This record gives sequence, C-alpha cells and structure tokens, in this order.
Amino acid sequence: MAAILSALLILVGTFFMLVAALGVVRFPDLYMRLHSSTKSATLGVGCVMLGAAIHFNDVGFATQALAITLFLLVTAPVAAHLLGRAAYLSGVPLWEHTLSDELRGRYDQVTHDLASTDTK
Amino acid sequence: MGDLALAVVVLSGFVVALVAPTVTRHRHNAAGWLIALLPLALTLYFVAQLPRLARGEVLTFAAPWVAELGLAFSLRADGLGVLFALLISGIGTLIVIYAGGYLHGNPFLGRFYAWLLVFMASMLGVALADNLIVLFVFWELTSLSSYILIGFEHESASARAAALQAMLVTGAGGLAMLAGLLLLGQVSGSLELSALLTQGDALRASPLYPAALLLVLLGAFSKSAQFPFHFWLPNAMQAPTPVSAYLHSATMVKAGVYLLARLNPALGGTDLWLYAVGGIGAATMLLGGYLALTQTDLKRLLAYSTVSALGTLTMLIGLGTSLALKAMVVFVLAHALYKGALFLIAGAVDHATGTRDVTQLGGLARAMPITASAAVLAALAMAGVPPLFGFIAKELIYEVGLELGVWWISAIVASALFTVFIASTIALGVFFGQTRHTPKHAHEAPSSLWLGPVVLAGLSLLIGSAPELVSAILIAPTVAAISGKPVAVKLALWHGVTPALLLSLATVLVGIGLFFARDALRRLLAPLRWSGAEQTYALALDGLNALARGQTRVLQNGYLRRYLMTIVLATVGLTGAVLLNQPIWNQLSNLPWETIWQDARFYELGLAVLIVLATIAAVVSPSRLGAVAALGVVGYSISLIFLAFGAPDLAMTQFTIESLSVLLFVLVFYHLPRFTRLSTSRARVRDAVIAALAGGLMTLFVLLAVGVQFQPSISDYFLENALPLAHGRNVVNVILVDFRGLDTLGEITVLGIAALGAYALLKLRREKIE
Amino acid sequence: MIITIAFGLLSAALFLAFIRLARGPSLPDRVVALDLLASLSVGWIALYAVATNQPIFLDVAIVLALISFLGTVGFAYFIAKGAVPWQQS
Amino acid sequence: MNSLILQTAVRYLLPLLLLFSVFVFGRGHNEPGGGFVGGLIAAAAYALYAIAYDTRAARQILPIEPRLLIGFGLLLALCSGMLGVANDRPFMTGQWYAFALPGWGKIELGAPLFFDAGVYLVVLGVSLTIIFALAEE
Repeated sequence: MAAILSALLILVGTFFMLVAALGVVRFPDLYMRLHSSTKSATLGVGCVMLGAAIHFNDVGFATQALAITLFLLVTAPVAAHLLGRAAYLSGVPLWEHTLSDELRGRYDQVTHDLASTDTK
Repeated sequence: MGDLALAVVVLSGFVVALVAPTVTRHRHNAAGWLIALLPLALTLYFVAQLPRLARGEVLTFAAPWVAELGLAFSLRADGLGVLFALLISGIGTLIVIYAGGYLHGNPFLGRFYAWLLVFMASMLGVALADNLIVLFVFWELTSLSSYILIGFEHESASARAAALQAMLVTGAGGLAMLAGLLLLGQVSGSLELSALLTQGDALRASPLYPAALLLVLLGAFSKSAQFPFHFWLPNAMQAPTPVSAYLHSATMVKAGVYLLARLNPALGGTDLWLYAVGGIGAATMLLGGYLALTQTDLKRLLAYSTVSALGTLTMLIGLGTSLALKAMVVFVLAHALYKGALFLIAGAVDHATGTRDVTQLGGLARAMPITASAAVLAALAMAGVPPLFGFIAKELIYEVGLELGVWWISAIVASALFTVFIASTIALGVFFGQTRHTPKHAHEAPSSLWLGPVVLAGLSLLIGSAPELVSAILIAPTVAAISGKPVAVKLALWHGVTPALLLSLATVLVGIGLFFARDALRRLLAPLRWSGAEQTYALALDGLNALARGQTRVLQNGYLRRYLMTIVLATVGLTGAVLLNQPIWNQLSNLPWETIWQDARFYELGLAVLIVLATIAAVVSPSRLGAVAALGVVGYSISLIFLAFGAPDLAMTQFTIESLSVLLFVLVFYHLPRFTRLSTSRARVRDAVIAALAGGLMTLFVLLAVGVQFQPSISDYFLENALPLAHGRNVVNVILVDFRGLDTLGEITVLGIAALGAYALLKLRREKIE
Repeated sequence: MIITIAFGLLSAALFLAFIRLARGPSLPDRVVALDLLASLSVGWIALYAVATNQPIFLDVAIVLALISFLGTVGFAYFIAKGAVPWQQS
Repeated sequence: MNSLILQTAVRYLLPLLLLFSVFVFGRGHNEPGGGFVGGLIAAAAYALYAIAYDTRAARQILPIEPRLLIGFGLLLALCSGMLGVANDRPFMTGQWYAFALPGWGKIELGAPLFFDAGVYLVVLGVSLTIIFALAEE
C-alpha cells in the first residue's frame, strides 16, 4: 500500500516538475514564467519529497524531507518576488496583450513609496 | 680533527674583519699598524711550519658536515699551500700598513680593512682548502670581496662598472669551475683534493676528462686574467692602490695559477693540458706584454705586465716538465715580490704627485729618495738583472725555453723584452731624467708608504743573493706538491757563462734601448690597439639586457588574458609532449569501454549532455552574466554526477561553492567596467582552440587515470583503518582531517594567504579611486 | 519501473529549463531558468535517493535547497542595482 | 537591497542556516559534512545577510573581523596538531578523549575535531573576507 502511494506521489511530483519546465518555456513573458517556475516546481518537489518520506518510512528521514519542503516553501516565493521586482523596475516589458498593469505609475523608485492611486 | 690551529688561522681573518671598523673608528691613525698584527702573526705561524713541511709532513684539519654528500670543512697545508699562504699573509701585512697611510682620513677606512681581511681569509681558504666545495666557496668569496674593494670609491661610475665587470667575468668562470669540480668529484668518487690527486690516471682516462678540464680551465683563466678574459684586470685598476697591489697582482689573480698547479698531478700531462694551458699561457704572456707597451698610466702599465707574468706562469704549468714547474714556483715568488713593490711605489708616486701618467712624471729621485731606491731595486728584479731574485727566475725560464725549442724561446724572449721595457719606464722614466711640473709638489711619502716597497725589494735582493735560504724549505716542497713526486731543487746565482745568461744580457740591453725610443714606439703601436675581448663582453651584456627587456615585455605585459593563455599553453605543451611519447593509445583502447556503457544509466547521460549544452551556451552567450548562469548549470550538473557516483560530501561542497561563486561573479561584474569591445572574432577562434586543447588534455588525463590500477590499493587501507584508528565512519572527512591532515593544514594556509591577497588588492583599488 | 519514468520526465524537464536559459531574451529569464534547475536538482536528488535506497543523500538536498536561494538573490541584487538596464539581446 | 520581504526572510533564515552549518560540521566525522562544507554554508548565510541589509550590519552580527577568523582557524588547526606532539607522538597524530556526558552517553572528542573546527573558521574567514571586501562599495 505504502509503496504504491509513494510511487504515485513521486510520479505526480515529477509530472508537476515537467509542467513547471514546460510553463517556463511556453509562457510569453517573464512574470508568467515566474509563476510556473515557483509554484509548480515547489509543488512537484514537495510531492516527490512526500513520496520519498513514505518510501523510507523512517522518522528521521521523514523530518528531513519535510524540512526540505519547508525550506523551499520559504525561499522560493521570496526569490520570485525579488526577481520580479528587480526585473519590473529595470524595465523588462510585460506581454503585449496584458490586460492591466496596476503598478504602472504608482511606484516612485526614488522615494520607494507606493501610492494607492495613480500619481502621474 | 687534525691541527685546529690551521682552521683558526684561516677563519681568524673573518673574525677580525668584524672588529676592524670599530678599531679604525677609535684609533684612526694607528689602525693600520694594529690590524697588521693579524697577518703578521699568520706569517710567523706559516714560517714556523716550514721545517715540518720540509720533512714532508702535511698539516690537515677536517670537520665533517654532510657526510653523504662528501661535504666537510677540510683544510690541508702542503708545500704549495704554505707558499701561497706565506705570500698572502706576508704581503697582506705590508698592504694593511700601506693602506693605513694611503687611505688616511678616508671615512670608510674601517669598512676597507674589514673587506681586505675578509679577502685575506678567503684567499687563505682557497690556498689551504682540501674539499673542492670549500675551495669553491672561498673562491667565490674572493670574487665578492674583490667586487667590493674595486668599487670602493662607489661614487665614481667607472669604478662601479669595473667592479661589475670583474665580478661578472670571475663569477661566471667560477660557476663553470664548480661544474668542472663536481665532474672531477664524480669521476674520482671523492670531493677531497688529497684523494682526487691520487686518481690521476682514472681522471685522465675518463670520457668526462675534456669537459671537466675545460670547465675548470674556464674558472682558472677568468680568475687569472688569461686571454680572452684578461680585459677585466686593467680595468680593475680603478681600485685603490693597496687593493691593486694585493689582489690584482700578488694573490687573487694567482688563485687560477694555484688551482692549475694544485690539479697538475691529477689533470696534467695530456696533450689537451699542454696545448690548452701552455698555449693560452703563452698567448696571454705575449698579449699582456705587447698591450703594456702603449700604456701611459702607471697602474695600467703594471696591470698589463701582470697579465703577461700570469701568462708566463700558466705556460710553465702547461709545459709540465719538472724544470718548468721549478721555474714556475721560483717565478711566482719573484713576481710577487717585485710586482707588489712596484704597485706600492706607483701608489706612493700617485699619492705624492697627484698623477699616474708616465709621460708627465720624471726626476722624482731627488724628491723621494727612499721610494726611488726601492723602485730601482724592484725594477732591476723585474728586468731580471743579477743579483736580484728576478734574475734567477728568468734564467730558469730561459733554460725551459731553450730546452723546448725555438718557438717557445722566442715567445719567452719577446715577453722578457717587453718586461724590461716596462721596468726601465718605471725606474728610469719616473725617477730620473728632468723633473717635470706635477699637480702636487713631489715630497717623500710617509713611512707607512715606503716600508712595503723597501721590505719587498730588500727581500728580492736577499733571496737573490742567497737562494739556498728558500730553495730547500720552501721551493722544494712546493715543486714536490705540484709534480706529485719529490724533486731536488738547487738554486744558484751563478751557473757559469751559459746561453741563457747571454740571452738575458742581450734582452736587458735591447730592452733599455727600446725604452729610449719609447715615444717613437708609442706612436708606431698606438693604432694597433686591440680590445676585442672587452667589446665582446660589452656586447654580451647589452644582449642580455635586451633579452631581459624583450622577455618581460612579452610575458609580463599586464594583460591577465595573456598570462592565462601563457599558463594554459605551457601546461598543455609540456604535458602533451610527455604524454605523446607514452603508449597512451593502447592504454586507452584496453579501457573497459563495454562495461562503462552497460552500467551508465540514461539520466546520467542526460546530465552529461546537459553539461555539454550548457558549456556551449556559456561560450556563445553575449552577456557575461548569461555566461555565469550557464556556468551555474554546469556546476549543478557536475554536483549531481558526484552524487550519482556516491560522493555526498563532494556534492554538498560543490553545490555551496557553485552558489558562492555565482554570488562572487555577480559582485565582481558589478565593479568591473563595462566591456565596450567584446573580443574580435580572430581572438575568439584562438581562445576556442586553446580551450579545446586544454579540455582535450584533461579528458585524456581522466581517461588514463581511470585505466591506472593502484596495486596496493590505498583506499582499502583507509577503509579498514578509518573507524579503529580515527574513530570516524565518514572516510572522506577522516582522510581530510586525520590521515592527510598535514595536506589540509597546507591547503587552509594557502586559502588564508589568498584571501589576504585578494583583500589587499581590493583595498588598494579602493584607495586608488578615493 | 516507476523510477525510470520519473527520471525520464525529470530529464525532459531539465532540458526544457535549459532551453529557456539558452534562449531567454533577458537576464532575469536566465535567472528564472537557473532557479528552476536548482529546484529540479533537489527533485533529482530525492529521486536518486529513492532509486538507490540511500536516504543519506537527502542531506545534500537540504543544502541545495537552502543555498540555491543565494544564487537567485545575488542575481536579483545585481539587476536591482540597475547595473543592467533591460536589454533585448 | 532594501526589500522588506527579503530582510524579514533573512532574519529567520540566518539562524536556521547557521544552525544547519554547525550541525553539518558537527557530524562531519561520521556522516557527510565536515569543516569545509560547514564553513561554506555559514559564509553563505552571512553573505545573504550582507545582501539583505548591508555589509556594515553583517560585520556587526559577526562577532569578530573575518580576517582574524582566518588567523584563529589556522592557530586552532596548528594547536590540534601539536596535541600529538605534546604526547610525544609525531605531529598531527589524532588524540582521542572519551568521556561520558550525563544524559547523552559516551561521546568522544578528538584532536581532528578541533582541526576540523580550524578548517571551518578558516573557510568562513576566507569567504567572508573576500565577499565583504567585494560588496563594500
């Protein structure tokens, strides 16, 4: 029973990783790729880690697997945020068919304050 | 241990040298007389040893140092050694006293004495050394002290140039001699001269003989100013007169002659020895004499005549007959006495009148009676007129010449003619004839300045009239030492009317005749000046400088890329050359290729392909940071491969290093100026080729390394002993920290130094900006 | 059997990420690809640990998970400093 | 970089990383790990802190000057080597002292561990010296 579950989890996890890679390749602009790379890859790794934990069914290694997932959950979003912010501020263009860019004109790079209405 | 006194004698000079500057500072005037006590004591010690030597005894001293290399501080005083030791310490005493007067008031007198004593001690070392290496060390010390003494007036550029020239020529010769001595040591099996001299036949027969002989001759000829290395001696006249008298006529320049005499029993007797040593000696004899004719400066005149005398000595050793060796020993003593005296007189004249130009000097006898009388005596000895000791020496040389044949005798007579001409120039020209106006009014030199010449000239007269005084206790043991077998020596002033006597009479008369026609002679010979050797020396030096400049411009041109390229190319070239003549092809072919393919899992191959693609991306990528990202991929894939081959430690370290280096790259690129011009396509192709070469070599290495089987597999040892000995299951870390701890200690020290270096450079850069 | 399929998918994912890295018009795109590759490596290690039944490898995965963050942050720091205005390469 | 999110993340990550680095170093003798990796992880932690805040702040939380770390590390490594000499054994031979700790059972402390600590400090010192020097402007 446990073997099947862990195998299943590993397969699902790897599948999500593949989806993440596909997303990063297929998406038209940087910001969408960030979504796919962060969320889907972390989910994939999480599943694989869960599968591994079940496969080894040892408390010590289970905590390790859990710790890895936790670390990824903490670091991946922060990294994505930083990257997106830096890219946006340094002028990486959005996809031409973007419907709305709520940040444009509201963030003053010099004073670093974010206004809630359009200041320009 | 042997006679400890011998060692004390040799090393005492160094000890007193340390004290000399302070003594001079406190007792400036009496310093000369005080310090002269040491060489005087040494002379008395050697004189006291003469009876023991006459009985055939030999003094020895040995302090073993590195037995395996055959190195030992061993000294040996036999007839030859003591003769030179007497010359060195005897004349040394007079020179030290003379220097006191000559350099009176000079602020650096203390330093002068120190180096003079260092020279004396090292010269004694050369004369008494038994171990070849000890001889070489002292030999180089004499060159060093001569360099400093020649350049004593360090303000004058010509003195410095002359000192450098002397140092380079004798130093280079010394180096060649070291190679020769080591060869001799190799062939004879021992570095001790006493043992080496018994191996004569083995040495002469060995194939290395010509090479060893030529190398040793290089050293001897450069030190004794033989042709073509003679040019440094006349230039060394820039030195103060006591140095010229002591080093460059009586002792140092005779070191080469001493070495040849010392090695004669072992190396002498072959045709090569005859032609090389005899031939060069004869050539130098003639060249020295000839070049002296046109000189007008008193000291250069004497210097060239010394070159000629050294040539005669070398020729005599080259001839090797027992008569020639006897003549050589007698001439060594005679020459030291009269040449030393003449040099000191030249100094006294220079000191008194302010000029050394022979054409401006004349009629000084009335103003300097004592110096004049010593000069006449010394000049007569030089010309070889009885009853002076110089006459006996010349008679013997004439007999050798007559015995050997017309060519040798005519060469000897010609050089004797030149010598007589020079002697008369000094004695008659300078001290008699009409007095001329000189920059300083001529006055009698102080006592310290005429004591030396008088003693030396007096000795010349004394030994000349009673040769048996020295023949038994000094000359005989020396000749025995040189020829390797006891030789009876009977010297006499009068041999009856012999062809040699008539010849020498004729030479003296013609010589004086030449003197009176000196002006015509100088005009005639002036255009025929020959200074080829010196020009080649100058050319060689300029060539060396040009080479150094060119090489620095090529290798150190400031471009980091160029340094990297040179390093990589050198590595690839050298290792490639070594590898190519190894049987690498069959080593590669019998690698277990099939098994490698079988157990290679597809995802490992995937990683391999990823690495190749990422490398290409890194090379092709236009932006530097894109390349850094691609390198990151390569790093991560390699870490995964480490993991796949069961090295978690390594994988961990590689991952961390990878991230840190990405960070460092980013920080560095942030500071680097924007590269406006990316490298031209030609440069990229060149870099690609170099990179391919280096990569190919590394792959070859890895493949070959895989093939190598370590018989006693070290890893088994570590695996078994990791737990019991080092209490650790992680073998990798145990090795790093315990078994190979010393290596790690070295590595972290290197790391620390590298970090400090980087920190300093970065700090430097920041200061430059502010 | 499952492991082989998983590794197959994972290798494909690695290549796709690499394609983005090679093609990525701007530097941030390449950094995203690199970050994804780091996460995929963590997955790879976990998968390898399961494949060879060596749980010890998970330690390496922890190190990688923590440290790969540093690389991405470093790049972001660089881009944020405005040193590299967006360039269409 | 003055991104608040990064600074808060780093404020929690730093102790975690340091703990992990000491943990990796501590068990280095028996499981994968050791002074070298430990030092690198600690260096990465401080580098992260230096990026999130600035090098001056990072220097404050580091007890001593990175360059001194190199010196201490080398000294520690050397002394642990001299321990062998103290027991008149050749330099660098490992000396092991086993003693029982209440509640933890028998643990063994040995010279190589101090040597490894020396390596840890040197690696940390080296990396931080270079990173801080680079990131100073």
